Amino acid sequence: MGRYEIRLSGAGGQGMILAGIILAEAGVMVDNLNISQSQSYGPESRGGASRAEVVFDEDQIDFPKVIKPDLLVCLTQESFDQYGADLKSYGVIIADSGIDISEVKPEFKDNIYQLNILDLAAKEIGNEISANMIVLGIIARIIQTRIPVEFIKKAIIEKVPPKTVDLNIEAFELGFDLKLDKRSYIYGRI
Amino acid sequence: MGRYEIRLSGAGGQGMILAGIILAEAGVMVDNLNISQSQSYGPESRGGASRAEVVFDEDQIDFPKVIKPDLLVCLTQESFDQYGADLKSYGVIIADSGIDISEVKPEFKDNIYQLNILDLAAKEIGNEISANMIVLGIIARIIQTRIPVEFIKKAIIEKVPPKTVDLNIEAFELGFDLKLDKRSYIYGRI
Amino acid sequence: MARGERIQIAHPGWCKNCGICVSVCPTDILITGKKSVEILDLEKCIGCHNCELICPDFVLKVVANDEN
Amino acid sequence: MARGERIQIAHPGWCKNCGICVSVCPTDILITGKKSVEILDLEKCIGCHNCELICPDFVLKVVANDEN
Amino acid sequence: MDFEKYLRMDKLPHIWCPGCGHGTILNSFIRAFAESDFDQDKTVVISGIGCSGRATGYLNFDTLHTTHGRAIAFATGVKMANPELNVIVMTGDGDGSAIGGNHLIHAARRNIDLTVILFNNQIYGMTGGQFSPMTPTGDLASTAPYGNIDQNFNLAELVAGAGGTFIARGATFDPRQLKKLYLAALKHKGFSFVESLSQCPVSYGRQNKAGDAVEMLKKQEEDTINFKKWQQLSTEEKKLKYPLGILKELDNPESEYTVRYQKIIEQVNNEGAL
Amino acid sequence: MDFEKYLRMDKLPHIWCPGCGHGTILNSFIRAFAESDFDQDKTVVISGIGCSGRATGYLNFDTLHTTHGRAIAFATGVKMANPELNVIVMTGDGDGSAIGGNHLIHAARRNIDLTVILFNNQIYGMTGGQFSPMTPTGDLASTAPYGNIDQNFNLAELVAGAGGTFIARGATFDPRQLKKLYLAALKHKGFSFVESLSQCPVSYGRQNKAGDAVEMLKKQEEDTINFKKWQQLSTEEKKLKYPLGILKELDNPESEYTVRYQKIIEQVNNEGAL
Amino acid sequence: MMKTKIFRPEKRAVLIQGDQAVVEGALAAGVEFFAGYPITPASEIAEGFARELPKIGGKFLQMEDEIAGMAAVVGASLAGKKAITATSGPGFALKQENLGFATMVEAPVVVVNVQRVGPSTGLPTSPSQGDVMQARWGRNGDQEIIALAPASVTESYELTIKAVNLSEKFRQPVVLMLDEVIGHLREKIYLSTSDEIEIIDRKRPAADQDPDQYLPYQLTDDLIPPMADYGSGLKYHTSGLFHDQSGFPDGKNETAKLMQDRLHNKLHNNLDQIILYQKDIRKDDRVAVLSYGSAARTAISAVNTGRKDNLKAGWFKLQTIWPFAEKEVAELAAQVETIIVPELNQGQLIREVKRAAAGQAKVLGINSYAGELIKPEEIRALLEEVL
Amino acid sequence: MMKTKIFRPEKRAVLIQGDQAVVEGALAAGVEFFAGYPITPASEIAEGFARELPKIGGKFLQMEDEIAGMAAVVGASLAGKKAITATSGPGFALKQENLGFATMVEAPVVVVNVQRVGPSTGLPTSPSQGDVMQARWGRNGDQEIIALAPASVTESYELTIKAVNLSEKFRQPVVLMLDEVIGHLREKIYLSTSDEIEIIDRKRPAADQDPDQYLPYQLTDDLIPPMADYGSGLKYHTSGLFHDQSGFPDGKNETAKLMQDRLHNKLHNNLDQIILYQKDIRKDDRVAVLSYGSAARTAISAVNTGRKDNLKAGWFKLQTIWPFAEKEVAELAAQVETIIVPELNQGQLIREVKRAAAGQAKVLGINSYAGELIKPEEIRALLEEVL
Ligand SMILES: Cc1ncc(C[n+]2csc(CCOP(=O)(O)OP(=O)(O)O)c2C)c(N)n1
Ligand SMILES: Cc1ncc(C[n+]2csc(CCOP(=O)(O)OP(=O)(O)O)c2C)c(N)n1
Ligand code: SF4
Ligand code: SF4
Ligand code: SF4
Ligand code: SF4
Ligand code: SF4
Ligand code: SF4
Ligand SMILES: [Mg+2]
Ligand SMILES: [Mg+2]
Repeated sequence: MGRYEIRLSGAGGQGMILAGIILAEAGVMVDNLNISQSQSYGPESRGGASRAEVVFDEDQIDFPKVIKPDLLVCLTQESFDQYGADLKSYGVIIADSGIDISEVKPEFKDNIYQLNILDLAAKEIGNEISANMIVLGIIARIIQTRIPVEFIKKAIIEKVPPKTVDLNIEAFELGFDLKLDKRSYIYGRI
Repeated sequence: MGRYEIRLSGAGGQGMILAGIILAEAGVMVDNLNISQSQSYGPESRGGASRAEVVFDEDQIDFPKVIKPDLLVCLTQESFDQYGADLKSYGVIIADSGIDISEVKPEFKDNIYQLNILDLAAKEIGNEISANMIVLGIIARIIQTRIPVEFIKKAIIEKVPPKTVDLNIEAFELGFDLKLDKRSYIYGRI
Repeated sequence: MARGERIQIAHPGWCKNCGICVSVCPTDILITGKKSVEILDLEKCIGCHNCELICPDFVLKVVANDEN
Repeated sequence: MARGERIQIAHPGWCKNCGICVSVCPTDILITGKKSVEILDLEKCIGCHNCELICPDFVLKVVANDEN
Repeated sequence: MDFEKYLRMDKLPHIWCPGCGHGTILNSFIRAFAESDFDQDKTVVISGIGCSGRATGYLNFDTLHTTHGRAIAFATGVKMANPELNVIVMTGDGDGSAIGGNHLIHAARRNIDLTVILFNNQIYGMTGGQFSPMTPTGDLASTAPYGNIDQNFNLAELVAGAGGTFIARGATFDPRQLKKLYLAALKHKGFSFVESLSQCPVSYGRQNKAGDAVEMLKKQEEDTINFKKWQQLSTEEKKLKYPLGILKELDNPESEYTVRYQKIIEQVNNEGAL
Repeated sequence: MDFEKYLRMDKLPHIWCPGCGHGTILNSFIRAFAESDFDQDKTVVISGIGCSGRATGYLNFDTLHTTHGRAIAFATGVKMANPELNVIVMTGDGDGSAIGGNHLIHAARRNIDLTVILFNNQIYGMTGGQFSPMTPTGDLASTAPYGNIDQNFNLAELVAGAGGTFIARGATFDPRQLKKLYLAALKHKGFSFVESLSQCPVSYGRQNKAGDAVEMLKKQEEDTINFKKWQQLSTEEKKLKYPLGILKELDNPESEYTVRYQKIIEQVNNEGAL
Repeated sequence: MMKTKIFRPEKRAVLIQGDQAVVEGALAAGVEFFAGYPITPASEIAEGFARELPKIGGKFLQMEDEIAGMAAVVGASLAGKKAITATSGPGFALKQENLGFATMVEAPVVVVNVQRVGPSTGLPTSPSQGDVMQARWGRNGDQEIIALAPASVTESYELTIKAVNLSEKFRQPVVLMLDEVIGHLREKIYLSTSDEIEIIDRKRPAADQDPDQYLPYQLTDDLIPPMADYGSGLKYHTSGLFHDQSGFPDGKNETAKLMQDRLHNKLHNNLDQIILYQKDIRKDDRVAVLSYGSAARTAISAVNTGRKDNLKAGWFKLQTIWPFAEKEVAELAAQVETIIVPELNQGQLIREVKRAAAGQAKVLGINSYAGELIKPEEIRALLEEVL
Repeated sequence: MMKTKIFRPEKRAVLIQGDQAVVEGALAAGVEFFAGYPITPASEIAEGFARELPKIGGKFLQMEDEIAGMAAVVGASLAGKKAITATSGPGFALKQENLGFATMVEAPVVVVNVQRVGPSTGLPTSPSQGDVMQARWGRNGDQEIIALAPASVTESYELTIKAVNLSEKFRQPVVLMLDEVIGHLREKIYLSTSDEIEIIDRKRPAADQDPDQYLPYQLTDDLIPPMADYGSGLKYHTSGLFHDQSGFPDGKNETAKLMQDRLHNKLHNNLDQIILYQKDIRKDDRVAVLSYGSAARTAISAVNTGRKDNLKAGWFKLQTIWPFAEKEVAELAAQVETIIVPELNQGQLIREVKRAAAGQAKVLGINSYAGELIKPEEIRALLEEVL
């Protein structure tokens, strides 16, 4: 238990902010869990990198933004380059397979996990913008001891347009089922 | 020598402010004499009492307004009632004859001098608004050791509308010739 | 403009002697006085309200004859 | 609209793929592509400038044939 | 007329100069109000800063003397907060058309039910005779010592261009018409605007050697013409005279702003009920 | 055309959204400028805040990106300080007609030689889709979730009512006309104003389900009509269409503000010489 | 009149942004009127009111500019409604003249300023606490303002209610100073039920008040004159000029003096009700981190983690930044050796802290003024340095 | 370009008001542009420029409001002219947003504020020093302003010249804070001859500056970038957003930080040139009366007459009120036991004095805030009390 920090990073339009909000909404459903969710607006209001953060804790959340993430998601090279060096020692990086992670800090070599998120979204779901739901699925598995999976599903259902619920849940499940367990510490200290 | 303070008070429209400015302009012509001239704007911009002040000194003038007048002119009852109690012990009050001065402070009884300024203006000059020039004449005589009479005349000529110069000078002379000498201390400590 | 109505200097203290009423009186019975407006000949007033309506200082009032 | 002039994707990097040029081309030779506009058949371009003038992103330029 | 009811008698005489037209405007206004059906207790009069701004101090209503140029914006808040109130704005030509010009055109655009009476003495009276957006070109002003080069607004056209639905112009030389215009403006449901030509014998008159109030009123009469007659003039002649009267009147109470807002409230609450 | 000369190439691509009409306005503007006789080095372009305000950043002139709504006031200072400069203002419908409305009408009144290009996308684009004084009644906006009850300005009428001497309206669907209008506006000696209809597929379009830029342009074409043709319509029909073209043009260079001021300078100095 | 139009039967956890929490708080406190002009990062407040107010029959007005927005809320307040406006720095500058007017006519209104980095347009989407002094001194003249600064979404909600209440209680404009981080941050908060909320309505004249005797600026014992709604038949005058008890200006210096003093004292006699703060200073703490708004989040985080390593540090969080908590800070300065003041500006409230400390404690600033939050480690570093 | 258009062959004594002295000073310093909006008690300044500027081919503009007036002078400044505007408190509030813009784009302009009593419309024809803090803090964001406060008509003249010079030298708006008394007071003053006046013109790029290399916000050693007139062919961009050396905004925090620091340091590295004061403190003086503007006239009067009765008192008069003379006041506090600060407000600059004194000396205020000058006897009484 304790403070847990998630940073979701990608390009504008990849839905990272929505994913952050959904995680936070799910957290709200957990009794006595505090949530702070924020996002960065880039220098310009349009385009560029996009970043969402979720912090949760049973205690009061003092500093509301991520200090050092427990869990970092990077969907683009740019976001990996920018944020990939900042992680708790026992933290987890989920990076899209398209990213060149060769420059990862040596101490994080074992914390990083590459998944073909964007590809799966495009091919399995047939829709690149469901990448964020796959990400949510991955995260849901990692944090399930803190935020029940159903809450996240419920939050998805509430937040996405009614017509797209099925597709989104499908993507979520896909993410959830992705095997992460080959390195068990991947769950970090959730 | 030293600091000398004049306060001119009357009703709006009696030209007290112009008189103050003329005195100050005359003072400017005296080498090494410093001048501060100010006026009060009543609570409303129009009507009511009007007050002009002139301070001169060979030294620097620190406080620019009258602290306690050496010379106080009152043309109306209202102005007398308001300002008549504030005077240096050796100061002079010039009050129009129309004013009831019975309530004057006992210690100023001997400092006050009543002259029929408004009447003279109306009757001798045929113009009530030349009262201010009569006042200037009276003052000119009092302060002539500090500001030469010609300077005041010169200032009048510069400041009044060209067409009215003669009339104004006439009024000035009339004021200048009014006898004040029956009590010699009237000149105060100019 | 009933003949039974005539002008009244209802608030003489407010008059500023501007002369506007004088200029609009069709019967020329108003004049500016020493300090304020004066009525030359009340009898001639036709109660036309001209002066009352234009006076900027609410000085004048056309009233029934018996009020005057 | 000299036949000796044809469209050029002068600044492909600036194209935002909005499709406006596509909609104003009288010869239907422009299409939105994967990331940016594409020319289907340059030969058919009549150099009418429609697309160049309306493109909000300064991407297109009608140039002399020999510049293309 | 028992005008005392509408005046704060203990505040009179007012501070305006002898012959100031602003008093005549006030005089005409209270007579118009007396003829209207409005409740004195439910009427708010709001002014800005200027000699004209002082009007509210003499009127026996709820009165609000605001900051320079902003009276209409305050009035918009009052009216929207409580549409049952009858809200009147008294503003100067400087107050209403210089610093306050934006609020004027936006209130006209919204067609909010305010009655705006603009005291146009063609000068900044209170501050001592600087030119205003209504000072005619060529006139002298303390900030135009060589003659004003600014071109003045035609306020009726400006407010019409902004969407105002009732626009009139009156003048102090004809208080009977002024009263009628105010009454019509009060009754109009929507934004109404009455430009009221006023004489300022002091801040405007002295600099421009315009004579006393009486002379200025005579000039006013010469410079103006009834709107109906004006319409029959040639284009050239039209430029030489200010038309007086109701210049525009569009009766469409449904388009009034508070009415429109009320509909939104109803719509939202009905939807909620569904 | 060698438009590169007028653009800051290193600042492109611009930050405007795909299909944003503001880019087309800029495109038309530089072509108009290229056809004019003005010196690029003696031209200053001034904008306010908004998506439209970003225009100056891409233009290779002396450019000034000011505060929200005040571009015209800054421009007035620039022009008066140095009348040899050719001064152009680029403003949004919010920037120029909401917060900046007063400066617009006063510049028009003075008839100062500015060329004002107003990017009218009928919305506050930059801040995310709040309604502007140009948003049509009934449209949705983030601050009008139940439909906008405000009535929009007819800016051409407003500026005409204020005294503007050159007034035109163009639209991004017809960049050829836009260019012509800008050129005529640039050449006009006096205050010139070109309302430029622009599409905002993001902040306006999304909320109003207006489709993409292409659809919005189609709608624009439907809603507009050439001014000459519009004049022949009945009063009722007129209300349904926005006329495009030069709507008002009064050629009187002598009445331009800096020219008038110059005369005062000469007059004062000649008097001094007497 | 109903005390509140919002009926909320049960406490409810929601995830909302600080800006939205302001809307919720205002509605809970009985606000029925908003007028303003959009600006980042405060636009969400306007949008929230545009959505919510019609539901309760309230009014949302988007005005032509911030000046008009400020004027309109004062008008609405005088017409009897609880009214609020919201803006950010550049717009706050435009509101100042009429904010001064509100002080002068004693109109209860709330002005929200969601701060971004200035000066000028600055960095519109980045957080700042750069308008702290502007809130106090942005107008001509001396008059005090009440300003509250929430440090969380929950506080945004609670302090909005407080702000409305204080404004009503003291017939006084109240400024609520968020910053971009708090405004846009989403946090889980609990919306109170209707009966949990204390709601204060302005003191109004008695129903049988004789109109001829009504003094809208009466010198009452508590220095707060009862305020009549426009249209209630009392027909009174209000002016931005100094005025006497009747509301009429007379231009006399004595009148102005009386009014200046009353305006000052009505707040300063009640500082205990106005000055809100929280603190955790232990007897043996040698350093206190004094902060407000989003910087307080960093400060408390740094202190709490520092304490785990036995740093003798405590924290003091101001919720009311104006009037400044002179007495409390002077006491603090007497108690600790060093006061650290982290601010998202070049050092604004620290000036007040230094003045109040009057040399009794060392006062050190940590400042971030280019759009980034201060990080806990920065404060930690300084804590270690001074301890 | 001529250094100055005013040619005055001999020193000349004249009787003029403080407001007129501002006009004379500005013309002497090379000002060619005024834009503003009338307001008591500053209207005479506008009127003076309306009369004088056309004579030298300069421009006088009466704008639609104060906001526009401020914008226009910044525009004129960028077009290469020395420009000035004048107002009083309520109008000063309206100018703040664009004053912040001027700071941000580093446009040299002078803003005159002839103070009257606030808040709000207040007492329009009575003197005050109530806008001292507004001058420093009226805007969003931190940026420093230079503010000078003349205490006499002569100083109004001289400090106007200084204000123009400082603004040109530092590419920085400068505020000149008169008050109603000084503005309307007529005093005899000597107008300098042309060659007595030092005139500073802004640093411009070299005539052969390569347009492609021109950086309008270059990080030069002195931190003051050379400024090109519009129309000089260098075609540069200027924005109220934080910008890099090229003038273009990039929204990066580092860029903002760099700029914030440069703006701060270009003044703070040169405080010796900016902070002007006069003093007469004798070794054995135990009390100092620290003052500025019209209050200084009272202060000096009280000290000078007090000394005749052997009071151990001295005076310290600030001509520059912002940036505040921290160092000098700290030194003063170390030297005397008590500092008395008379102000025509409820105590504004005294807050700075207290902060700078940091407990080293007792700091006492004498305050008049209802439209009257402080009288010498009031200070005298306090002097006697503390001595
Ligand atoms: C913000 C602000 N700017 C300027 C002023 C000064 N001021 C007061 S009244 C006024 C002009 C008044 O002119 P107008 O509105 O025409 O009214 P009039 O006095 O002519 O009736 C001005 C400029 C002010 N009080 N506040
Ligand atoms: C004083 C001030 N108020 C508000 C804002 C916020 N703001 C920035 S741009 C804008 C609206 C822009 O709309 P528009 O002028 O129509 O331009 P567009 O983005 O649509 O091109 C607003 C309200 C600001 N920057 N400054
Ligand atoms: S119009 Fe009125 S104020 Fe003027 S003179 Fe006649 S009664 Fe007196
Ligand atoms: S009512 Fe008519 S006739 Fe009688 S005094 Fe007045 S204007 Fe003259
Ligand atoms: S109009 Fe321009 S930006 Fe749009 S698709 Fe065509 S080339 Fe690309
Ligand atoms: S120039 Fe004309 S024909 Fe050629 S691509 Fe463009 S629109 Fe089509
Ligand atoms: S200055 Fe002019 S407008 Fe003001 S009260 Fe006097 S006459 Fe009337
Ligand atoms: S938000 Fe609208 S106006 Fe702004 S850039 Fe995008 S499309 Fe253009
Ligand atoms: Mg006027
Ligand atoms: Mg827009």
